Amino acid sequence: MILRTETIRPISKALFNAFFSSVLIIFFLSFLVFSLVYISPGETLLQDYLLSLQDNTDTDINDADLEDIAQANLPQAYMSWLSASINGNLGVSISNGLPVLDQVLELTLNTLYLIISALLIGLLSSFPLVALSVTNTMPLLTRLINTTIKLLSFLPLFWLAYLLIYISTSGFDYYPLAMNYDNMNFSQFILPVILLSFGSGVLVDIYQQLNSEIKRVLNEDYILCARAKGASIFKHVFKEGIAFPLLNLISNRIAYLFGATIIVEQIFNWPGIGRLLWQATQDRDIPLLLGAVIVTAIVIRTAHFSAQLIYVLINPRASHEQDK
Amino acid sequence: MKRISLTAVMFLSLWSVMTVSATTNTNTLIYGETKRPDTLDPYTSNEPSSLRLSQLMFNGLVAINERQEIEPDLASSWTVSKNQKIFTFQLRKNVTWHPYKNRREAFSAKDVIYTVKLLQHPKTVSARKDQFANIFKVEQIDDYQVRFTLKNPAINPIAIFNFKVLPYHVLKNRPYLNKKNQFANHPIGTGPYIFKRSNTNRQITLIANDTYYKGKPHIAKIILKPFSDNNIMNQALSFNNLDMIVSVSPRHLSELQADARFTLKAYNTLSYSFFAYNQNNVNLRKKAVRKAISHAINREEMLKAFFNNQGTIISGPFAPGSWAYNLDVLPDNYDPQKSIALLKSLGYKKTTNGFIDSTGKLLAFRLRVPIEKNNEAAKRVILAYKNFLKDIGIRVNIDFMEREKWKRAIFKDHIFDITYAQWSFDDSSDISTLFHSQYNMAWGNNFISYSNPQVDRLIKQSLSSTDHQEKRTINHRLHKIIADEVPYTFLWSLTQYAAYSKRLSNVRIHPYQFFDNVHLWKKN
Amino acid sequence: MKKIRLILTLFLAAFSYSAAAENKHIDTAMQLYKAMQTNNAATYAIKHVDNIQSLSSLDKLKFALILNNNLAIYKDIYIKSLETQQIFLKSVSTETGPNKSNIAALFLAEVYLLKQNPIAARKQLSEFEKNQTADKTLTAIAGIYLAWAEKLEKNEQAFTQIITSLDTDPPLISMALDFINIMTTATSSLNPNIIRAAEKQYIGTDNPYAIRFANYAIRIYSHQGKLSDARRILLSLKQNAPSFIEEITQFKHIYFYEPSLIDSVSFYYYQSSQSLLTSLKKDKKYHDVAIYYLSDLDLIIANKSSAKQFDNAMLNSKRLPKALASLREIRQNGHGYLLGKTSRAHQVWEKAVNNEKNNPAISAEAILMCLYLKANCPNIVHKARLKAENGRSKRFEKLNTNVGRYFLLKRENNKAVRLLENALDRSNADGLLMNDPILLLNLAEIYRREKRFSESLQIYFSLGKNFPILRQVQDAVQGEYLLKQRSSGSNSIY
Amino acid sequence: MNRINKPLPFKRKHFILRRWIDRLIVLYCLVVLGSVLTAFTITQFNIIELDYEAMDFQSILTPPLTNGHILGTDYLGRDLFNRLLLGTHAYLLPGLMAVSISILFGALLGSLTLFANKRLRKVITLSTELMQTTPRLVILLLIIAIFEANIYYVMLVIGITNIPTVANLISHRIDILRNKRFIEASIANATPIHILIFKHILWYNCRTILISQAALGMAEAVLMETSLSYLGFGVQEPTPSWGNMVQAGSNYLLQGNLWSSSIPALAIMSVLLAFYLLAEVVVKQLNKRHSL
Repeated sequence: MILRTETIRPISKALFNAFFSSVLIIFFLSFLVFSLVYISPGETLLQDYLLSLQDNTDTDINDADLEDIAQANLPQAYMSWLSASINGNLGVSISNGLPVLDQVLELTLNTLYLIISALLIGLLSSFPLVALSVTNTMPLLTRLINTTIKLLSFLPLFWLAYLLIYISTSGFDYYPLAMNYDNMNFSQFILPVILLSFGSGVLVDIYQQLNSEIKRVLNEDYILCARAKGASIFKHVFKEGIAFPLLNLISNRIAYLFGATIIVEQIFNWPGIGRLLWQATQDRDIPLLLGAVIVTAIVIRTAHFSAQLIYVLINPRASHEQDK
Repeated sequence: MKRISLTAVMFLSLWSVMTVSATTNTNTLIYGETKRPDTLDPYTSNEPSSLRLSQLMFNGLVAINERQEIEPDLASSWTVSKNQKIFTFQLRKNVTWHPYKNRREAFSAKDVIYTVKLLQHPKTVSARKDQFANIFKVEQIDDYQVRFTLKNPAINPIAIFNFKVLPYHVLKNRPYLNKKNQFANHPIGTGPYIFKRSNTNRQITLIANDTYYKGKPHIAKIILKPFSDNNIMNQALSFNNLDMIVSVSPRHLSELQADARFTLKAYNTLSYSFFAYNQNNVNLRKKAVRKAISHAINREEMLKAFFNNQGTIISGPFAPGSWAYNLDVLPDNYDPQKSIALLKSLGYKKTTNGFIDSTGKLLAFRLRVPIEKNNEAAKRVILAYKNFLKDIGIRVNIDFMEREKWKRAIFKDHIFDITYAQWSFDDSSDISTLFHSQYNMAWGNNFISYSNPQVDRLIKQSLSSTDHQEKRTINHRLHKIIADEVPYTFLWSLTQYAAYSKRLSNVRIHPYQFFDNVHLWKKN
Repeated sequence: MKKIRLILTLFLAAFSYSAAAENKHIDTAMQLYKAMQTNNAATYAIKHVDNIQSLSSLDKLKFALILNNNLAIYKDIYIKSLETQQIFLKSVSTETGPNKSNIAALFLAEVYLLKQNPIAARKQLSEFEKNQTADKTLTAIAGIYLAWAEKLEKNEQAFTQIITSLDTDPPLISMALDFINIMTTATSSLNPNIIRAAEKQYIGTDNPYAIRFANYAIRIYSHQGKLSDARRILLSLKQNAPSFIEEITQFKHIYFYEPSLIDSVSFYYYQSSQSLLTSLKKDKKYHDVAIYYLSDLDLIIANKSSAKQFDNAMLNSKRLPKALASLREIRQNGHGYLLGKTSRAHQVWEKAVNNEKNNPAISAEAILMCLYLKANCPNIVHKARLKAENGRSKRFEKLNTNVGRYFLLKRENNKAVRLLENALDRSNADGLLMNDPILLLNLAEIYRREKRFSESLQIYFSLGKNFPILRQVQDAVQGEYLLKQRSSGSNSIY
Repeated sequence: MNRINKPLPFKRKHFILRRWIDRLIVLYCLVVLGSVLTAFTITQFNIIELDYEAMDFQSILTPPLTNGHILGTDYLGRDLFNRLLLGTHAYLLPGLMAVSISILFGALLGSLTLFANKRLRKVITLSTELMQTTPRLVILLLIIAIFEANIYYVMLVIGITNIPTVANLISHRIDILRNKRFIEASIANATPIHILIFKHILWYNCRTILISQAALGMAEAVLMETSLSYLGFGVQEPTPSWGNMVQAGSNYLLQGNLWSSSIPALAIMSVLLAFYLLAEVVVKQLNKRHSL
């Protein structure tokens, strides 16, 4: 009993801290972004934005209301936005008049499919490379592969995409374009996912992290001890060499991947949040853009938080370390 | 390892769920656009993509088909008074609106009258308000009869009644129409297709209207798929992800023509590209400056290098395919020496940096254009233009803007010196809104603030004329005057091509509205 | 077999040898011709080559080739012009009200006369008389046209009656009289010196009847074999100028054109090509080729009188280049058809189309015969159509064009559109004008008939740059378009 | 950490190889970055007059070494070589601006943690996390939508968003240094604070961090401009940047015209590689010194 309370308390505390800071960050971010809109040149942006919050489907807005809105100061305006958005009302898109939240949530899911698949593919294809490297069988080949995938990640992503399409259409006569809404299938994932995992540096990252961590873990004293004793070392290596770096990587990389999908979705006509962001920028659709930024941030924060959660769960010691 | 395999299994099953839920509906027409429709109703947007959509969802009282014939549409018959001013329409009785709040209301005279009222409201923002300007009054005789009285007799009076009718029961709480109206995004019409949904990327799904009065459409579903990348759109067509592209870029023409699976169809021949000069600019207000610019650019070379000569160079404000084109007016030739001489004669001095005016300021203009990622042909033209002007000593600063911002700057605020755009006309080739000083206002078509009393007079005369030959003569004269005045540098007219798969049959493409008799189209 | 090949090689060698001694003007014209600017090529060559006899044989051949092709195109334009002018003038002449045109009836009558329809022409002429135009020249011409109508109706008596009552003193009137003589009986009796003396009065001045004068003069000179005189006038002729401008009010001007001008100009091409080829015939090496092209000339205008001569001559002309040799039999039977040997001609043409191994160009030639001779060949065309619609490549272009033209002639518009569009190459790096002008002409015509006026006008506009004489067609189509268009005036920017 | 002697993973042969590779890497960085700098100087001071706007309509999209164009031409018939050289302008000054912002403010903020309490550390950590929460490209798009597409705005954003990263690294370093004798000694000696910070901490102990961060910052500037160019918000034509060159060229890639896009793409790759290698080499030096 005593043991249990001792282990659980710090964990929950650490998690609470993490959660609290996440919430804080989201709020702070929203405030920052909102004030950017507020100071933006031209009165229409804010006006359009605040108008979009009001449920004006069937009523008219009169000019007095407009003036009220234009004269609201920053904290007031922010508070009105905040109260609306906490109630799940992120306003209505200027360009197409649909509620922002619905659109953004739907598309974020689409993007997440892409990102998670890319991470998975990166992971799966990095295993043989890591094995090659760790066992040190063919150092030159390893180095060559290492350099190649690294160089790939330095090429402009969209150019690589074009090249990929060019190769796949002219070389293999194969070109699965991104999905229709009601017609999504596996083959449509192939090119964008390959591109995202190879071109945007996910593979390189996973490979390098795993490589160095596994090497480090294998050289740790206790592993050497365990090896000498003939005990199984798999669990340790997995936990420290694979799981931790991966969790670390996911929380570090996910934001970057969201950025990269803006380009990938553009090219493959993928109906995801990235295309939405681009489109909203083109249209200066501030409510949509703001909604997308906030939702993206929440998703990324959630990913961080769950990575932390898993980390703490499989490694209770971590909470103590963090506490220190 | 177990965990990894577990997650892998999870995601694979997710994929398979997605795959299973996919129903490959073969009876769907998917067409690609590069410009997303702004709004979906027939009036608030002036973009061709919105126009095309409204053709799918709405009907007018009469329709003009691609062979220039007036067809009865929502009106089954009509009578005209002797003085061509009073029109009495007998409306169809078997027409219902698309479901609204799960109910299908019947179409009646109320709707027609309300539409006119809505569009004549001063606060309504629409580029098509002109069409209603000549309507003096509209009365309801009974539920299925309306009578229109026109202000003045006109040359094709019946043609204005092709305006799309809006539903009274949906819009009754709204005295006027603008982009912010909910209706602009959830259109309810009487047409062959019902709006189903529009997602954030403006992929728009329409489903067949079972109770369409002309009969149920053959194609069950139409999807508009916007593309942000022209190359990809072309690839999508050739790999059967699309059935139709509404405008093929010149670059892909040869590819598609050589491919036996597709049909290329020309349409919208009445359009042209131009550089427009803001008359509020002190220098551009001088005709000789504009003339000098027009002589400084080599249009033949640009057309050949950028568009494979797939167009014709024009001399005035009409497309060469129009009845109003004055064949005796020739385009300004490429003559940079003449440009320089013209500028010098105005008192500009040539320095090593370029021309300076009497106060010593450099002759420089701000060219504002939208960022068109897809349209690199336009970009080429703009950059070449800048270079041509640089060669004679005029500096042009190109200001690329986001499309919405550009629209606002050009059409609303008129803050620009030069801009580049393209007009597209229907068969009436009506340029009155472009150059009449009355339309020099926010969101008016005369965004260059052009004003010339002679032109104004001729335009008025052309509009009121009921004599065909007289109308032609007047427009030929307008062409001559405007070509001489160069408020725009008229560039060329390019033919637009639609490409569609041979799986589609019975396809008819209207030169201006695009979708014509779409309920008869078939897909095998 | 070896022998034939040897002869062919020798023939080609001779061709390439004489290429060294080319006239540089003909060379330039040939380049224009290859760039599908047939009319510019012809005009250039006519302008720069003063002395036909000084040309080498090969140059003569090239010159004649250009002229032949231009003749074929002008003949086609002529047909289109008659049709469009008729529609346009009809709409103008049926107008009522104070601002109606007084002249339209006269020009419409001319169109009817050219179409050999004297009854309708007479009706229009009486209409014209009713209008009481002040213009004396036009009134006089109306009188002559009335005589023309009588002649077509074979009322010789009435004809002479009108003729004698006419005041033929102004040269233009006597020329008009001679002109209708040529049109009806193919005889010309006017002293060319009268025309020469009058030239100063009309050519190079802003005389309102300059075009009419040029029209008659070219026709009469060419008919009398005075080619250098005809050439002088042709070169000074502005082919896109209207024959008459009627200014009804300040804002209503109507332009009138003469379709017969096209015919006159093409007659000059016919005559000068004939004289070229006749002199070429003397060169033994080119004898057979010359005969081939001479026969081509007469096929284009479907000349029955010379058919017998060419039927025989073509039978014996064996020394032709391979490309022409394969067409010889088809063409020979064209003359046969004119002589009345129709069933044999059909047989030969059908065989040419049926042979799968044949070059599509050969099938195209068979259809061309049907077109030139206005023959009814449904079977042949049916097979050719199947062949044409499946053929996509450039090789099938001619076949598609000709079958399309056939359907156009037979007013089967849907089929014609499909075939002609099939033939069109939209992707050429040098634009639309790199297509065969004949194809473009017919495509524009079919679009006009399908009421796709803007597309039609656009093609005419492009083509008009190379063929200024198309202006009369363009003008008429514009008029028809304005009449038929039903739009309400919307425009959009993008 | 107390380590027992481990068997060396590499043989001596490999060590020599490694050393040579390291030298090669340094050489590579010098050559690439040197040539970029040369290109910049040549064009900046008009040592050679290059026209990046002159169009040659007769040779559009030609491969290298035709019609007197060393690297061929682009879609307007402009010389790719000239544009490649002039394209360095799009990155060098704006990139330096971004880097100097992040380095300057990051270093200052980081070194302040030497005196400040836990709260400043927390702020730095939180702002680092804030930056990790929003993708850089997303922030850029937001800025572009609100203000306008301008390369200096873009660089400003890149600079500001990198501040927390730099500050974080410095503060970590300071944590390690905090207990070192020289700090205690200099505090005891009453060394002026600015000397302590700038000389002892930042210069002696953190310069590798700063240099590597600067290199990475430059790399990011190039990368972002390229991405934005594809989205249409990068440096706008006719001003050349490598990003908009690739973008313009890639329109013709699917038609099989590889040259006009791959040349600037490879240029971008080699420069990015050089920056990353530079950062890596510097960090390696740092680690080497630390392990002693």
